[in-house]
Amino acid sequence: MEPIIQLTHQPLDRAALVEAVSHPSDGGIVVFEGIVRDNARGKQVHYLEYEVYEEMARQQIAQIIAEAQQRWQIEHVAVAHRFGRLEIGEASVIIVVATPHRSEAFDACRYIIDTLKNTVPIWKKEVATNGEAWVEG
Amino acid sequence: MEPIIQLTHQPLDRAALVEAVSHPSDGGIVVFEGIVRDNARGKQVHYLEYEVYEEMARQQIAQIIAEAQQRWQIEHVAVAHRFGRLEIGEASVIIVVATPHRSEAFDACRYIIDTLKNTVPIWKKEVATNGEAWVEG
Amino acid sequence: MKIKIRYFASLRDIVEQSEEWLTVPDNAYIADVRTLLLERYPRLQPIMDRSVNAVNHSYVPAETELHDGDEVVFIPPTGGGC
Amino acid sequence: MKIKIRYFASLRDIVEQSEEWLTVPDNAYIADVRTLLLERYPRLQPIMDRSVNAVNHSYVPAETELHDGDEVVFIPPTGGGC
Repeated sequence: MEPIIQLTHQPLDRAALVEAVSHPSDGGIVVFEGIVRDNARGKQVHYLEYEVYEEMARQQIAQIIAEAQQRWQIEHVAVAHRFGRLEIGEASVIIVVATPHRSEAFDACRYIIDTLKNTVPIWKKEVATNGEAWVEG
Repeated sequence: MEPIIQLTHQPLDRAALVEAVSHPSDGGIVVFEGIVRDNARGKQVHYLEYEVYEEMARQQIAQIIAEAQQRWQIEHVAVAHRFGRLEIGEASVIIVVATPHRSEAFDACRYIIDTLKNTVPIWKKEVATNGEAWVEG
Repeated sequence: MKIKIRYFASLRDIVEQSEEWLTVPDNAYIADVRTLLLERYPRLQPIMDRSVNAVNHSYVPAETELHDGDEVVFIPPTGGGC
Repeated sequence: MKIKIRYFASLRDIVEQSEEWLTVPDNAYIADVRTLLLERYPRLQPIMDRSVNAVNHSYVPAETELHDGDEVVFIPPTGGGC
């Protein structure tokens, strides 16, 4: 199965992503969901603004997934990242990995989110009560 | 928040469980979902029958969650397990952990499913094309 | 005194019932109940060897002393999760 | 030759545009473009020091030679995910 990569302004649809990667041979699904928190670094967050370098982000995510697939012999993966303005409680990223056995699903899902944060050109501007700033890392 | 523990004949509702544990201070949610596979140990599985010793299972799950909460300083957890007859592709278990930071959510979620499999009195009968058997482990 | 035994999974299949009350000597131990059940249901032997003991919803060692009305379950290897 | 520069996040805020075409000598290196941009926008200095180079959607070292029509982006520290 081709991995699913979604970069979108729209709210992320967890159910649709899980549905899309599910396969009768898979016994375990791990979903990671990143959510906009109401606070960060001691500040009260008002909302977030995500910006993406879309063509490159798509390519980097494809590469991360390919690495994970090779390393854990997994097949069914979806990565969705939202951009634009996100309110508290909304999902910025959803990663779904379905595998025959759960251990690989946990490892691959964690690898994908950790690597995505480091290497995919997506930026986050935190708009807090006392001003706004691009968040590094 | 009191952890959510669900033992039910009904199909598990992933969205409701995620909703129930989500909290504005949490930045990461990890969901693990165990799914009935179409094959196991080289056999073609027809369906599964889960049996539960309900009072004790509830108590054991509460204890596992309490351990995870203490170990990773997490608050928001839901564990749901279905019993009775389950068809291929249906979810037998859903574990949701929401935490301020994702690393704890991954660790706690994995700890809960691993420990649950070992210590919670739930049994699985595999009904395959060539007969049925209680599965150990 | 009387204790309640409940049977699950393969044990239930063998004894063909979900529960029964057993009369045992006062201050009997879990180990005594094991012996008693194996006399009554010799076919339980292989699975009992791989089962652990629970009294009133907690895992306990075989040297646990029982009390009137206790609920005793021999827990075969579990298969919950997925 | 001409190359296209695109600006994202804090770099875009500073230069106040999303992209521009730059004329650079044939066979210029990424490092040369950095120098050129810092002359034009001195306020980029702190963030450029923490930015890495991308050409045509791939990360590349500063010694990378450029070609006509290349898309060059200096990538400030990312914050995707959550």
